[in-house]
Amino acid sequence: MNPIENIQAYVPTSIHFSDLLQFAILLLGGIACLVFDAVSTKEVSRKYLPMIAAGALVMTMASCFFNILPPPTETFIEGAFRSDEFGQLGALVILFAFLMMTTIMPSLVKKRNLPAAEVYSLTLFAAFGAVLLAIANELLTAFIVLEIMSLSLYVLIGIDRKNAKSTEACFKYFILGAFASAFLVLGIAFLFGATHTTFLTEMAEVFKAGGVVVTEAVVENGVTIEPAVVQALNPMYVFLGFGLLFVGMCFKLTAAPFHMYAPDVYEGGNTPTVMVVATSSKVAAFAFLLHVLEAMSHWPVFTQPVIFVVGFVAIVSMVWGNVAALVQVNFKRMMAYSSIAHTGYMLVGAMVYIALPNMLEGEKLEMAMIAVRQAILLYLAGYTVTSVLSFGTASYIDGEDHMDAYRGLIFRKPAAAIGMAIAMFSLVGIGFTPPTIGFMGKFYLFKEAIQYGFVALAVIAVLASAVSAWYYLSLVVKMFMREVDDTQAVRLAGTRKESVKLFSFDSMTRIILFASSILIFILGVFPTMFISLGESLVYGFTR
Amino acid sequence: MGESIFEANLILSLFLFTVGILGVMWKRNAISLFMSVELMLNAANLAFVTFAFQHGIIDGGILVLFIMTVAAAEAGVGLAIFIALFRVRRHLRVDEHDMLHG
Amino acid sequence: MALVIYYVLFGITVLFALGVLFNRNTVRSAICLVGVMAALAVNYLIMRQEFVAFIQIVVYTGAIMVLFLFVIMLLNLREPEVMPWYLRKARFWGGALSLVFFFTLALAVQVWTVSGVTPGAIENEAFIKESGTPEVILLSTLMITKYVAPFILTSILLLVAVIGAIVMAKRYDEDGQEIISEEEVS
Amino acid sequence: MPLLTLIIFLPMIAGAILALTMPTKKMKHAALGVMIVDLLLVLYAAMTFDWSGTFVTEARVFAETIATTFQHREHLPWLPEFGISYTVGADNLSMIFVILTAVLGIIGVLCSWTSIVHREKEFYFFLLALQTGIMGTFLAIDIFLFYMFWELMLIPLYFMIGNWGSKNRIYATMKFVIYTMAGSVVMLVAMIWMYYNNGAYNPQLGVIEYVRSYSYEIMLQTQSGDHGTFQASYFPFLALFIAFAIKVPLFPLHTWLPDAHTEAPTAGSVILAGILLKTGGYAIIRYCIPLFPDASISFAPLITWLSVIAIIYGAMAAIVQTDIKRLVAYSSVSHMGFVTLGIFSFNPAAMSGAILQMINHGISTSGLFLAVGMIYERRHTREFKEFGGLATNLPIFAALTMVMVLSSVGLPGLNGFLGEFNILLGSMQNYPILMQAQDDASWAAAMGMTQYTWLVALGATLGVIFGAVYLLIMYQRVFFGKLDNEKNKGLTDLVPREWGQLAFLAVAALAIGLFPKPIFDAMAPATRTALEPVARVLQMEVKDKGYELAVPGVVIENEEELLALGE
Repeated sequence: MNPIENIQAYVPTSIHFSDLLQFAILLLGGIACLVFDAVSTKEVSRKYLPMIAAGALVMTMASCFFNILPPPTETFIEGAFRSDEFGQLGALVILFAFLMMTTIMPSLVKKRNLPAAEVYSLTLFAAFGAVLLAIANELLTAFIVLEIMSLSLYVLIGIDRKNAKSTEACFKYFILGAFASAFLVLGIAFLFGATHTTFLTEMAEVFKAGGVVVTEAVVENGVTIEPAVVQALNPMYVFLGFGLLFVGMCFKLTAAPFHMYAPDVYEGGNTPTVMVVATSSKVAAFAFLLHVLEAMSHWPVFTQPVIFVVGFVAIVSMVWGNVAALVQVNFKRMMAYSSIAHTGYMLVGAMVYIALPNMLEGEKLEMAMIAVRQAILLYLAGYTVTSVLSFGTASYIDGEDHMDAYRGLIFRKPAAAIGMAIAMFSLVGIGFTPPTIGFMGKFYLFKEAIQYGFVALAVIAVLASAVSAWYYLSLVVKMFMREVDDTQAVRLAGTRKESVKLFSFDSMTRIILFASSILIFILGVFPTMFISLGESLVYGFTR
Repeated sequence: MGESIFEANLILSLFLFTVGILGVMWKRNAISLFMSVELMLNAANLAFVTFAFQHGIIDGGILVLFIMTVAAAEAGVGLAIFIALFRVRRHLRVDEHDMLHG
Repeated sequence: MALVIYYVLFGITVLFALGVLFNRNTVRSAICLVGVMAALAVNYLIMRQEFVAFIQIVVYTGAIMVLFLFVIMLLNLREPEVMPWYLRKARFWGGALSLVFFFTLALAVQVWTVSGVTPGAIENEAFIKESGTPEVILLSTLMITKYVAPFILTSILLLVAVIGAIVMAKRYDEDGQEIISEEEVS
Repeated sequence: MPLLTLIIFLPMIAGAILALTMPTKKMKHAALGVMIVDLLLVLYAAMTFDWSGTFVTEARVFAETIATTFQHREHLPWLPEFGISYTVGADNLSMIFVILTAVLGIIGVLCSWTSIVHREKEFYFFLLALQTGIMGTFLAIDIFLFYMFWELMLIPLYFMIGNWGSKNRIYATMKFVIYTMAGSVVMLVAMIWMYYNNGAYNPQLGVIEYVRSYSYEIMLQTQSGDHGTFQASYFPFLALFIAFAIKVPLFPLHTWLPDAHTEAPTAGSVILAGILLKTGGYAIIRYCIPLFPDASISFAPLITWLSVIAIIYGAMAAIVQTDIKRLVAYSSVSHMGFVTLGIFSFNPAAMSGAILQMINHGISTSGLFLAVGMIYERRHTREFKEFGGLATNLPIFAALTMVMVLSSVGLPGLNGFLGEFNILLGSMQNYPILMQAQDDASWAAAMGMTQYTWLVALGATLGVIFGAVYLLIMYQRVFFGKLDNEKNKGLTDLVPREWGQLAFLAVAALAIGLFPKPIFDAMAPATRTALEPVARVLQMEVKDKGYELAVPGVVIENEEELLALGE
């Protein structure tokens, strides 16, 4: 059968858009925001749009607790999506940051006079793109949802167009994002050239077989004729494709040495969007990277060089991120470099993930891969919760981003200072701060690395995180141990005095901040709660 | 002629891509920068079509169509961003955009 | 004959690409980009991807590039690039690295394809002739079956792009009200 | 009743509740109350504790799977997938230190009574939380839990030094935290590594059977299969040892200590010197030596030399100080050098000397820090040149400080003497064995570290003499001479709360010095369990060369023969 006949005989099997119903809520919410804005006045829409957006997010999050997506063994919508831990549990993590964003946004919209409808609908569209990217099984679909997410976030970063810094951040984010997209697309092209498909599950089959099976196995007269022609994989195309795709993803993940835009974007962008860029987009991009790696890791030739590359990027990210963060005086820039370092830690997990198929097989391999995915997701969840707490507190107490603005915060807003300190302790992670999610996430991650023999890398990682203690703790020093100095030029954080109505969006912000600081400890002491939630959602029972 | 076109087109694609990278590195005007990115996307399209042609898989054409759409969307947003940037800064010279540094 | 045409085309594409890179005038640079795109369209035609070639002309050359030129004209960006690129060390090394990147890859592609690992070439043309189905029908069939998810999602992407473009490009007064008509930026 | 859990968590939880509910003025009373309740609980635990060591023997004989030597043991699964459990228990070693901690906790509250005037609630909360961390460190017998508590100790101390310290406090606290953390994160890697490589060679099957557990009790039974290689034994030993040695602190890793001690508030210094340094020594005895006997023996020469350098260097550095608190801090380096020297002599006498030395140091150095704190509170300076002749108008203070100084110097009849004497005795006895245990081709031998061992004893003895010199000079400069500084003339003598603390420590010093037997008896089972694995290894190695060594328990019977081996 030639390819043309293949196409003519193509029978669609699984075009059930109901599979994506829970995520379509976000889409409907986004459109509802636009429609509502069109039929109401500015004040009314400013008041109710956040509620619509938050409502859509909460509904989606609630639906994530039910076993809605098909199990990981099945793909859906013609193989374009496949759900695993990152499907529902990852969506929860992603949407958590977006929910926080919608609760902080109203005050920003009011203060900077931003177009409300566009802000909230783009937020929801970005969330939609992110959750779909986390379950994408087809490279082109992944690219398109990545673009949905990215385009929304580009605009949201620069939504305050009267602010030159914000617009400049938006511009830098956009140009580097588009640049990365181009790498991604060429990478996809070469992978397509090598494997003749863009579907990751099919690609995995190709890698397992070591090449493209051109003719099917047929049974003639009781004799099985083996698949006749196996087009050997062209290693050049695979490595070129993977390399370009990896570079593109490194841009999205802000892994060094492709991180140069991150500090500028974090500094210039508005805090809620930066929070989402740092967390949700990273979760989604990591999910996609892991799915690609999973498909490709079945090819033995692939393992060694890619372990080397990913390990190199991980080490560079950890070292560079942490060292550069040491000298920062701007809170958001510091968080940018710290985010680079955190990507580095997670890439250690990704590296273990590639190495697994060469070490284990059968059921053990399955279990080990699930364990590594869970470890990375736990780390991402911890990083998300912690970043939500730190960025959320930063935007809640509303001061300049200069670190000196935080001097003596404990005397002005003790609760905010304690929350920020908890976030900083959790970000330090390993060492010093045991019962926090930051610690447990790193423990899970490095445990996997040590188990499979990457002890030296684990040592580098923990030493890098010991270095990171310096800058996180110096913020704590500023908040707790320095008196307020009247001569300083910065506008202090936490000096805003305004009454907060109960059940307004500001109080919602506080509730989420409080919940995150509690979550940091709960997940820190019982990380298995999170893991087993994922297991029951993904593997517990099938539809 | 398939064989030679195939190779030549892949090399052409890589060449266009490299030119795009160089453009992003060298150009100082935001629009030129973005045009270089478009060039890179075109290079990817060329690679797709070449592979599709070589292996007789029609899917490559579809992928190219989608990528073109994405490029169009990206261009729309990007140019809007440039206009916004121009409004606050009155120019689009990249290396003078240095408010953010640390 | 076809090969000769192809290599002429190859040369034209390369020249136009270099033109994009080295033209200091943004408008000329854009026009060179149009040239590259048109040349690529012809290239697609040679590879018997008529529909893609057509779309390439319509979407890229027709829409995107016009958008570019429109913006360039709108923002009056015809000023030349002032600083010569070769004076900047970072740019020099970046360029050198990129060239190394290109030559390595090109060499690698050459080596791998020549050394017999090339997938067996299947003449696309032959298949199309054989089946008698126009390419457009094949493409559209695939688009609403196998690639239905990207197809649907593309519409959302376009929606996002429209919202984004509007929100970034439209002007607001101090109260955040949209300014419908106003004299152009001086 | 979950006695040990109560002892561990009572201070922190009560502290948190009190900090939220109590009025600021009452916080210190409440904190004192909590500390006293904690001490009472500890004393109850100590009274119901079987000090004789029979528990150990019986457990070894009767237990089928896990030979636990721990009493008041509590066990709760925590993360069972990874073999992590909440297991606490006490043996003789930990009980001794728990009592010390509880006592010094009260002194910590008392000595901050008037010196902490701002943000009192937070201060006492952190003091109580610190108590929790330290108690947990001593009582945890799951190494993951141990790590948790080990790190938990840092946070309160970080805030205590940073908030209530003196001028250079931020630098000191950051240095302290980063230094300690850098060591302990590598320790965690080693612990995870131990978890995955924790197994014993099964001769029947011919394979190493892995036991995935963080439980110390299990690890003690199933040590990693291939000893003496870098991967199996040296890496985890070094990682653990460096983390502990930073806390002790051993010579090249000590630089955080003078800063932290000097800048900390008095309570911080007391707890830091009195207890925190002991966690390092405790952990070496508890984890490094029994779990990695091979590596311990291999690194013993290096560590011994470093200890001697620490003893002499600490003493020399103390001599040149002009700040009293800094002098006491450097004296800590010197004194703790004796501890590591004693531990790595692998000799019951030296080991019990080391444990006693830690207790002594806890008493005498805490006393000295208290004294410095009392002076500082009166004069707000710690420079020598500001003082002189204080004995004339502060007689009680001078007398009590004298006892502390003499205890620290090691005057016979006071506690200090016994510890240092035992260590010197033990280390001199032991050197022939150590040298014999060394493979001739080992790196230690190659570096000449096993030669000139008499220098070790000489150096340590010199350290004792130097110790007498700097402490007595300090005492003489501060208390004797003419009372010529005008500012010192108006100083008042100690109030009962103050001299009560010092007197208590002085009595304790005297009691240990005069009646050491109960303490040595209490320590005996601890030294035995700690040295048993080392003895086993040494015995094997000596046997290979055709000699008999002592039976388990390291009672060396045939000393002449062993001494002859060294020649």
